[in-house]
Amino acid sequence: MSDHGAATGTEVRVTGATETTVMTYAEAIRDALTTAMRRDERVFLMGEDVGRYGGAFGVTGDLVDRIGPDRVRDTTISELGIVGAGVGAAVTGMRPIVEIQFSDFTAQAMDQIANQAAKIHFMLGGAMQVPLVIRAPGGSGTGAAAQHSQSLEAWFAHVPGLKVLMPATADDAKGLLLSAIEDPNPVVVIEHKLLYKTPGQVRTGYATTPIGVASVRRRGADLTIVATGVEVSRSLEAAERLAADGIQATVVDPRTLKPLDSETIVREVISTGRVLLVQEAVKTLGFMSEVAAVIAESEAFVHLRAPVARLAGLDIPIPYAPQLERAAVPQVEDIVAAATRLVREW
Amino acid sequence: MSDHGAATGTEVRVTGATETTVMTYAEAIRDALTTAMRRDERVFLMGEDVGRYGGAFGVTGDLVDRIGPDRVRDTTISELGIVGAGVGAAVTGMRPIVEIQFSDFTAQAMDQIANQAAKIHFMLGGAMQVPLVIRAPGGSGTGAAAQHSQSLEAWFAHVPGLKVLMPATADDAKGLLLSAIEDPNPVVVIEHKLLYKTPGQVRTGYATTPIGVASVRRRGADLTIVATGVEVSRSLEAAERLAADGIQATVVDPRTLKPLDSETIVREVISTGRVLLVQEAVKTLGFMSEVAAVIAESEAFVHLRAPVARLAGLDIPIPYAPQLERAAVPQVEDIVAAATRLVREW
Amino acid sequence: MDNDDPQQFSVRTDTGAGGEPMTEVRYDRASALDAFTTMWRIRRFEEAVEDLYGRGLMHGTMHLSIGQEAVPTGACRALRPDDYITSTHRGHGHCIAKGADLERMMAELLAKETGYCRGRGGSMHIADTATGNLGANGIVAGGVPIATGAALSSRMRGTDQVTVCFHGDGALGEGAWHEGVILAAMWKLPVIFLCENNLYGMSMSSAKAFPLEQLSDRARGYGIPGVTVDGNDPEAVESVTTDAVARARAGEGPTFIVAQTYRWRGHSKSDKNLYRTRDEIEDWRQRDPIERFEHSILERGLVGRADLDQVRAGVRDELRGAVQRANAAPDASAADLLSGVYAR
Amino acid sequence: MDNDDPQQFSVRTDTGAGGEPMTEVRYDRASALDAFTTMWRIRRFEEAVEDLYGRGLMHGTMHLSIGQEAVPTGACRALRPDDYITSTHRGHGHCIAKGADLERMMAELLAKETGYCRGRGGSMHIADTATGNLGANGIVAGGVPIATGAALSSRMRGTDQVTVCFHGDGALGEGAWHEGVILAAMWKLPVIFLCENNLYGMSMSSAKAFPLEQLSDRARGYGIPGVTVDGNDPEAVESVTTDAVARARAGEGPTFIVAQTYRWRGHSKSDKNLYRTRDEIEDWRQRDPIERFEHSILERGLVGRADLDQVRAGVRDELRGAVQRANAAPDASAADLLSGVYAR
Ligand SMILES: Cc1ncc(C[n+]2csc(CCOP(=O)(O)OP(=O)(O)O)c2C)c(N)n1
Ligand SMILES: Cc1ncc(C[n+]2csc(CCOP(=O)(O)OP(=O)(O)O)c2C)c(N)n1
Ligand SMILES: [Mg+2]
Ligand SMILES: [Mg+2]
Repeated sequence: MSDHGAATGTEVRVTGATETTVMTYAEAIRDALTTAMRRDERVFLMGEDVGRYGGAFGVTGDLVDRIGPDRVRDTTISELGIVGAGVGAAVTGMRPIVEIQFSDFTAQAMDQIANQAAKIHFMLGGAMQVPLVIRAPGGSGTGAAAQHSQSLEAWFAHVPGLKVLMPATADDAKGLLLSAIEDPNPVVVIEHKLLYKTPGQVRTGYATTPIGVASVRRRGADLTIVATGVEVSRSLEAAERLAADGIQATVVDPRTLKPLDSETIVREVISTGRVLLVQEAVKTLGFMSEVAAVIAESEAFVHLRAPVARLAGLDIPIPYAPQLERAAVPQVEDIVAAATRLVREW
Repeated sequence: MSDHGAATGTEVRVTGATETTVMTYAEAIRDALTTAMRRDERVFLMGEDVGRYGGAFGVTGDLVDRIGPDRVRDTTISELGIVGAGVGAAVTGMRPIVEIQFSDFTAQAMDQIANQAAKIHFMLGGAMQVPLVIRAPGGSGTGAAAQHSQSLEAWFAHVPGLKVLMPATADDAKGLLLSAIEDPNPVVVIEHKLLYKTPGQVRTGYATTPIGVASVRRRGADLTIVATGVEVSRSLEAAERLAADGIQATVVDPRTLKPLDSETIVREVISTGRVLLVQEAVKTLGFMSEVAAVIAESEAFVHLRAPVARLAGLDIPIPYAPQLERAAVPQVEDIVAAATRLVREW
Repeated sequence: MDNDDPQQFSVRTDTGAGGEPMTEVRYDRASALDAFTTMWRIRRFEEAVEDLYGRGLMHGTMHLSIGQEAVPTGACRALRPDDYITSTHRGHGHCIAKGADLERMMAELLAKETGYCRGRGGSMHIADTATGNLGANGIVAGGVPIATGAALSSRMRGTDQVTVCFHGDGALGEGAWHEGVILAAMWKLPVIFLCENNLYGMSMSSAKAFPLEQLSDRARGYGIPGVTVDGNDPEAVESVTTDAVARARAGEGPTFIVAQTYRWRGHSKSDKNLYRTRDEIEDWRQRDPIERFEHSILERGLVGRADLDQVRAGVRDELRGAVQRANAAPDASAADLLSGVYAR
Repeated sequence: MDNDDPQQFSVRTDTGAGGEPMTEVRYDRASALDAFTTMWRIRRFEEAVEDLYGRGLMHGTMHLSIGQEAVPTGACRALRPDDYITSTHRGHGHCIAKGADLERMMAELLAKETGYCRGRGGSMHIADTATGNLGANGIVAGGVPIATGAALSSRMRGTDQVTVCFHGDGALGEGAWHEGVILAAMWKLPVIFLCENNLYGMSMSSAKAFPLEQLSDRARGYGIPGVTVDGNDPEAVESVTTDAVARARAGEGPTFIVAQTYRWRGHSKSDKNLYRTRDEIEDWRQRDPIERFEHSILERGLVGRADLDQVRAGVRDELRGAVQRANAAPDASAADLLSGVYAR
């Protein structure tokens, strides 16, 4: 019953070495940082407690011992200042990486991110480049409540001039970060707190993941799930459960929110005729609103056998209580239920 | 050829007095401010140069002479500080209105807007309210370039806890502002620079426009245009031209981006079967992405005879050169062309 | 107190445009017992939280103020019930000192419907409108402009309420701190910026971060008085706060107070204490604000050992009851999650 | 200079931790001619812009620096070509003083493809990488942390470049200013924060906004030296900047310089000058930095009237040519609007 002939999509091939080793998402980021800093002396990292403390989530760990405090640079609690310092360093020949402890605190730095970093290249008619990377963990699930749990990637994806990456696996955490550091533009990398300890096969050496290429993580004929961040693994788990129930799902991970690989998404939607969009962020104007719009505008329109379905965080601040926090964002069982409904009802 | 039977929609009835007088959009805002401050002594305004200077766009004008410098309060250049002061005043019994000179500078205040004002009520389990109004002009067309011309309403509409209003007429500029001041929640009112000098019939006295109710500005059987801000009048003008060409358009102005009157929008889309979404903001993740998603998810899905069409600002920072600035956002002729294509091709 | 590092040394110095210290608070028996009780309630509350958290019975993250009890105790004693405070991520002490109910606090931390925030806020967002606590804040310096706004509001409403804005030394790095203080200084608002200088913003040493002789010198850039005080001495804290409150109520504007203190525990549970030495921690444990105060009031004959034992027993029972009742309360309900976002 | 308002009085005072003033720049003939030429180029450029704008031949908004010419002139003369500056919305003077090409500036303002930003940026975003101008900025204080970053970059790249961060007095209200200065002070970076104190941030009087004896007292809160200088005297500005540059290159960290000056025109075209008096404006016109300088160098016999006439004639021709050629250049092209957003 599915037009599954179109399943010729890019099972995206990563560049670089193919030897792999198992490490966690956090270790993979540290590996990328180490690799990049050893390879290019213009690269340095700054942020609150990234040095001796090892980072609020332990991502930098002992990096300061290996690279030194000059390039693994502790700052005062000044998000606007450090992003701005990153902009200034970037336009004068360095390759700064700024760590923001929680992506919620990018709110403090929004002027330097959106009004400065993002616009300088265009606004100056190309006279300058801003090769700046901003790393910030997003997402809920740690009981840190409303000011430490947001998924704000849509803010950045709404700003022309920024690239926005959202790695969902350890290998992409490394590969996308390396690509971000290489990129001559400001790149915001939204990491996920709950993934930091998740292990995965990670390519060794200087192994980049291209920006702007979605990954089809799984193929099935009945519906296409598009998911980001922590919802990718939840969707894959849901897909396994659905398969046990006779429903076959394709799972697409855009990886890069901006620039968006809409070609792959549209193709994969056409191939099943049903689409479920899953994000942790609040529903209204989250990233999947854009994906829904892109699909609704595209040639997929005539192939859709069901309305576009979004499964997203509730439009509420993230609550503290664990059971409420869990209820606020899509869990595996929610994905299973939504997918089942979509396939059974349409 | 159109299912025009459904045209029973709310030609929304405004509350309050029905006597009207002609004034500009800026004068209507000043009228609302004066009315509210005379009516409720808890109401006050603060912002940069709102006093003697009369406001960067002259909106406050001589208000300080009529109300006094205590309640028409000049501040230092400290957007974060003044929004924060607004939050503090709001939770302790005042009804502050904060003017931000250009909506671009809300970037400076994003923490107080999104992390504080928006969340306090929910986060405290209802123990406090934040009756704060933030007024900020958005939009391009004044040659002020990339840092003074953005349309950032989508950032706010993505934040649960905020209400977001975008008046497109002088009467709504007054009526929505009065409703915002009355509202016990933080409300962001995005005004439009190009509209400040546009005159219109404005209801006299304490005449509010309800939050959360879209306005159907015009009815036609062939397509439904949904537009915000300055694009409302452009769409109405385009509709006139289209009519001359035999194409009849409905024009819906949501007025309130959050909470969104999706019922009216969906109904009006169903009634014509074609929808063109017009916004000045950059396309990616602008407000119309959400409207597109809402439509694609809704029962309108089965009534759509054409894909959803978005006409939006280019995904670029606003350029300085007048011809480039014009090219960056939808003009009347662009709307005419897009609508014509939509109707002729589908 | 033999350390001559200016960041650690506890001195009282007016450095800004303000006058000489005027008030020298010396407790009588009632005040001594009251201050002791408050400090003890804070200490025992934090220890109970630490215990619950350590046993996996509490969720999220915790920022404990053990070692810093004298600051909120002294400061809040200088306030009236209708005065305001804004608090921080390390806010349990402020909350208790301003008069909050331990059971409702505990219920909040245990994510109960009976908690101050109905389980929606947790440790970092507890507020108590009844006692003028405008709320903890998960954002470093987030409360600073809010405090300025509260003070503006009191002024405009014609009350003589004062607002104390608690914040850490790390908060001095934030633009929010700057902007909040600037507006308050310009408008001479009745607000006190009270820095709990525990020497570190997470792992960043404030002595390194801010190249000042003492942190209170920061006030010089704003044209407001700055004063440094021994933050481990509730009487000293109350003295300077009393002066600042008097200035504020008299319309003379804000004061910046730096209370020198120390947090005994790590910043939060992720802290491995790599950025400070065991010796330093030990040193400051020797200056335990509670023990010192205990000795002092015993020595001065204000109270007897039995009084203190009675306080301790009372607090123990109070806390035990609070934990028990909080535990027994219903979990935060998901029923009105969506409808709770907007006020009506 | 008979005004005893501290905000207007022009004094040179080291208020912070820095040393005594060391350098007393006194121009020779070549320097005098150079400084005069720069000031005159700025003045005439601004007047040309005002004229074009007034005649509807220029788009957008304009912030003119007429009356403030001595500040960028003196400051940039203390810099090397490879030193950096960051500039502001009122940035034409900085740009010219650092060595930009008038034709390309004019072309930018006229929205031409040959402009510095290819017509995409306009007045508020002109940058000139060739002369180390990292750009005007439409955001008040937006350039402050960027300047800190440029200085950090020089340090890390092992050059001894210095960055001068121009900003207005109104910028002192912004958190960005605070955070940029804090990081620079902590890391002792080679950056100079140079405040052009023209007494107002738009309509807000800085004397009212910041209750300080003088604005340079602000430096005291950051542990860096602060100095006030007559901003209408290029030699005085060059003197203090030279000291600050020497400190910066020697690794001694940032300096805060407040140059007292005045803008003759309104803030921008929307300004009705309601917040200041005619007398005040007239007063400051009497202290015209160019006229004063002219008298001084004539009196000191460094130049003759003919020299100055020659400079004026040269600048007139240069500007006339710049405007003509800029006008003749092709309009900014929409061809690559979309492809210009990202660098490749
Ligand atoms: C804007 C912001 N940046 C960073 C953090 C993460 N953070 C939480 S507490 C803290 C240290 C605060 O130090 P200080 O103000 O001295 O307070 P203390 O923890 O010492 O009581 C940091 C960096 C935050 N919560 N908010
Ligand atoms: C963040 C921000 N807030 C407000 C403005 C609007 N604005 C532009 S210039 C200006 C006044 C700046 O005053 P000052 O720094 O003293 O510079 P001056 O104009 O006097 O040269 C204001 C308020 C802005 N551009 N950016
Ligand atoms: Mg601290
Ligand atoms: Mg100024």
